[in-house]
Formats: sequence, structure tokens, C-alpha cells
Amino acid sequence: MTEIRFRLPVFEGPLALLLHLIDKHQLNIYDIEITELLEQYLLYMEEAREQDLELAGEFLEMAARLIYIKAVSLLPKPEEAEKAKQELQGALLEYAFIQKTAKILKACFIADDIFVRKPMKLPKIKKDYSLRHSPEKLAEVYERVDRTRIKALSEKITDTVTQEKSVSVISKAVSVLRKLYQGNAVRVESLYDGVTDHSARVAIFLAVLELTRFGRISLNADNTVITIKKGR
Amino acid sequence: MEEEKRLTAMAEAILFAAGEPVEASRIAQTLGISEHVIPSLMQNLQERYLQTESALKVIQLEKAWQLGTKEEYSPVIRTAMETRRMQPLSGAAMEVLTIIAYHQPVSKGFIERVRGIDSSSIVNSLADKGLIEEAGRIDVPGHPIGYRTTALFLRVFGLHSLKDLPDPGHASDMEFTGDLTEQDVSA
Amino acid sequence: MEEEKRLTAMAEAILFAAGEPVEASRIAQTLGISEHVIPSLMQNLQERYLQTESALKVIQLEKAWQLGTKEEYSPVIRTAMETRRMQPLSGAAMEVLTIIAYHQPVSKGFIERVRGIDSSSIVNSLADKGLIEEAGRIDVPGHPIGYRTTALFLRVFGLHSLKDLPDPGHASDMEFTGDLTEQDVSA
Repeated sequence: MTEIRFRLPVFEGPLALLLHLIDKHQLNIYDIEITELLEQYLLYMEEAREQDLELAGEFLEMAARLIYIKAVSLLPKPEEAEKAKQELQGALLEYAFIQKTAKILKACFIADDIFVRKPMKLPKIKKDYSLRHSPEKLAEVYERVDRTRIKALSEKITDTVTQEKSVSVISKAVSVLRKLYQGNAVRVESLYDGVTDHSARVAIFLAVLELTRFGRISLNADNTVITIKKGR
Repeated sequence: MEEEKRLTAMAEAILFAAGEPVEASRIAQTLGISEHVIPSLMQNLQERYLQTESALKVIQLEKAWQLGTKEEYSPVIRTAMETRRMQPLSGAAMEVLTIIAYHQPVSKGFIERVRGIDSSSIVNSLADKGLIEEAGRIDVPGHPIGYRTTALFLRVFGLHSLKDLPDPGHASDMEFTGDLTEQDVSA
Repeated sequence: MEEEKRLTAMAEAILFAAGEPVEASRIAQTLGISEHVIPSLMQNLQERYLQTESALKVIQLEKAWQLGTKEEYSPVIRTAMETRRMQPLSGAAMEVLTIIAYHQPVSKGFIERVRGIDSSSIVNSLADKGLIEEAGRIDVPGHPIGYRTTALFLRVFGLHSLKDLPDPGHASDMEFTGDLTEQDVSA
């Protein structure tokens, strides 16, 4: 057998790959030979690795699932093996159905050739909401909102806010100006002397930017030295 | 008949102003007539547009009606408005859209299970294109947001109703032939 | 004349789809005709609308043209648009409203991240209904506009003040002070 290197086809997901393998190796989707399928699947993954083709985590999960099915099918527990196989078969059939239907639907595509209008803007007659609801409705709806996200978001916001507050840009601007009044020109680098805290360094950087923007200081051509602007 | 002409013009005014599809019931309610009369008013309007060689046409989407331009005018409109024609969707986007169209309302989790791969960015991009929209939360554990197709979806695929979705037969009747794979590989 | 009819319909299509006034020069350029011809095309269109007792009319604004409805149809349009406003809030709208109610003032970005989907049209529609309003800019990076509930909101839900907001089940031990930090520490 001659070995010819093809570029590996890329699949949308593990199910698409499995359907491809089933079709290519003429396996029976209603009674999958799991050993054969697993072998082909792992072969694909191996080739993908060799060709530096990055596969999503779902491909690994599927490999684990196939290995599991193979493992239980070796055990004297026919029901469990059968169940796992049935589930995979169900997923494959469902996905095959979607693939096929998507193609048929795609053929109906006529693009956005019929144009419609945006709603007419009426002279602002702001119509207040006139229905009434019980207050409990609010709690009931709020129940379903993903609270973990709110928590994560709030912490993030609080973080940024406190950080900003702890090292305010204004106080850094004042200290930059103070240094400038002591001597005519200051090296930008020297502003950071002894400042290790990351947010403090960011604040200094922002202070220099702000002062430049408001015309209080000017930077030399290569942005290394700042001087106070004359006439202010 | 004078009265019918008047009602037709009123319905036309409502559809023109609304821009988006208007439920037959809402037109009927506004005009103080029975909902059964709406289809015949719409037909009057459609016929008038045809006879007078207007650029407009009446579109039916489920139980709603909308005014739009005839397809043949799309090139001239696109030139004037400097808009591009919607590109055909990728294979992956078509799969996600199909899952939503046939199972709506469905969650991102459901779509991920059917496709075997995370599809959430595709869902968001379909929503950005206006082909799908959220449909409240679904009554399953975790109460995820459900998605459904929009009126634009129907328009873009030339459908009047979800009932017109092509029927590819049941999954279990499917014959496995080579036609599934090749194109999918490149999709 | 056939050609003139065709050009008239094309101009109609452009005006319809644009929705806003379109400069005569742009129409002329798109159709590949002289700008001088535009007024006569517009007159054709206007006459067609008159003769067929259409609800539409052509409006001239300086050197631009626009489609609109005849004045006599304003009441019926208004009624139709209002009947729509009185629909009960959708599940999604209700949800956005509760996020605002329990966390005000919050930005559109915050709502989007909590819900995992762009919700700005819902926010706008809640503002149109008078249930929420802008509350200046929020002191978080980017200084986005914050939204808060209104007095009408309290009336709609039969509340005297925001302190009367019902405790959401599991979060019953939370203090709703409107301050994000405190709630979340205890959550």
C-alpha cells in the first residue's frame, strides 16, 4: 500500500466525524461495530495531531465515550453496553437528520431580496404601560436569572472600582507635576522609580497621558522626557 | 365596493407604518372588522399592486402580514442603499438554524447536544443577523434562554410559515449513501 | 410608456426600502437617468396612488423624496400601534426589568453579560413604556449609561417603594440596597 499524505478533512464536531467514518467504512449505523469505529476515530485523531490540526475538546470527550462503550461491551453486562450504544446511535441518527435537513433548507435560501421598511416613527406619543402585575411576579422571574453570573460580574466591577480608587490617577498627576516643578525636565522612566505596584504604574502612565492631553506637559519626540508647558 | 376599498387602504396604511409583520387579529381589531375579512383585503391590496405595476407586494408570514418590495427590485435598492446581499450561511450555521427551526424554542445546550459541539458563537451570530431571536426561558432545569426563528428567517428562506419547512422524512428512514459526507467535509 | 412605468416602480422601491427621505440625485444616479426626470417620475407615482385610492403618498422635502401615508390615515395607524403597546410584557422583557429592579442602576452591558445575549432593544422598549429611565452614567470603566426603574414601575407592580421589592426565594437573606457589592458578599 502506498502511503500518500492527504490534507485531513476538517469536521464540525465529533458527530460529523463519526458519520463520515461510518459512511466511509460502510459500517451499519443501526448496529455499529464499535471496535472498528473506535480504531478509525483514534486514527483520525492521531493524524490530526501529526498535522497540527487543532481539535476541540469535544473530540476527546467522544474518544473517551467510544472507549467506554468498547470497555463495557467486553464486560458481562450486555444491557449496559447496549444502552450506551443505543444512545450513541440515537445521537448519530439525530445529527444525520439535521445534516440532511440543513442541506435541503439551504437550497431554499433566497437571501434578503425582499425589502421591508423600518417602523414609521410616530410623533412621540409615549404610551405608558397600563397593565398591572403582582409584585411576586418580579421575584419569580428574578429567580430564573443566572445569579452566579451576576455575582461574578459584580465582583469584577468592584475589583476594578476599588483598584481605581486606591491609586487615583489624579494623585499621581499631582506628584508628576510636583516633580516637574522641582526641575525643568524629568525623564519618564524616573517617574516609575521605586513603584512596583502594577496599578500604581498604570495610574502614573494614565496621569502622564491626561496631563499631555490637557496641554499641561509636553513629551519630547521619543516620549522619554517630559517638560512643563510654558505659559501655563 | 367603496367600503372595501376604504378598509383595504386602511390596512395598507397600518402595514406601511408598522414596517414589521402585523398580526391579522390586530388589523381586524383596529378596523373594527372580523378577522376572516383580512385575507380578502390583503388579496385586494396584492391585486392592486400587481395591476398598477407597483414595486410593492404583500407578504404573509404565519398569521401576520407585511409589506415588502418585489424581489426583482432588490438590485436597484441595494445600489441606492449601498447594502450587500446576505451571503449564504456556512454549513455549521445552517445546522444550528435547522435545529432551531425544527425544534423551537431550544436552548444553546440542546443545540450543543445535537451537534456534539459547542455552538454558542454560531447562535449569537445568527441572532445578530436577525434570523433567530430569544424566546424567553425554557421550562427545563436551569431555565436556559430559548431561541426561535424570526420573520426574517421565513423571508430569507421563502417560507410563509413554519409549516412550510421542508420535510426530509424521518431520521430512521434514512438511507446511508455517500452523499452525506463529501460536502460536509468542506463545509 | 413602459420604460417610464418601470423607472417609476424602481424609484418607488428605493423610497419604500429607504424609509427616510432620499435625495433626487441619488435616485437619478441609481437609475442611470437625469435628475430632471425625477419630479415627473414622482408625479406618476403620486397619481397612481391617488387613482388607486392607496393610503400612500409621495412627499417632497427640499431636493429629497419620501413615501408616507395620507394624513387621513393617521388615526388608524395610531390606534394600530397603540394596541400593540398594550401587550403584556414578554418573558424576556420581564427578566430585564427584574435585573434592573434588583440591581439599579445598571448598564446595558451588565444586562447583556448576565443574560448572555444582547438586550438593548428590550431596554429601549421598557423605557418607551415608561417602566425604566436613564439614571446618568455609572462609575465603572467606560462610564456607561445606567438605568433605573420609575414611579410607574412601582405602580404597575403595586409597590410603595423599592424597599418593598419581594425577596427572591433563595436570596431571601440578601439585603437589596441597590449597592452591588454588599448583595454579592452575602450571596
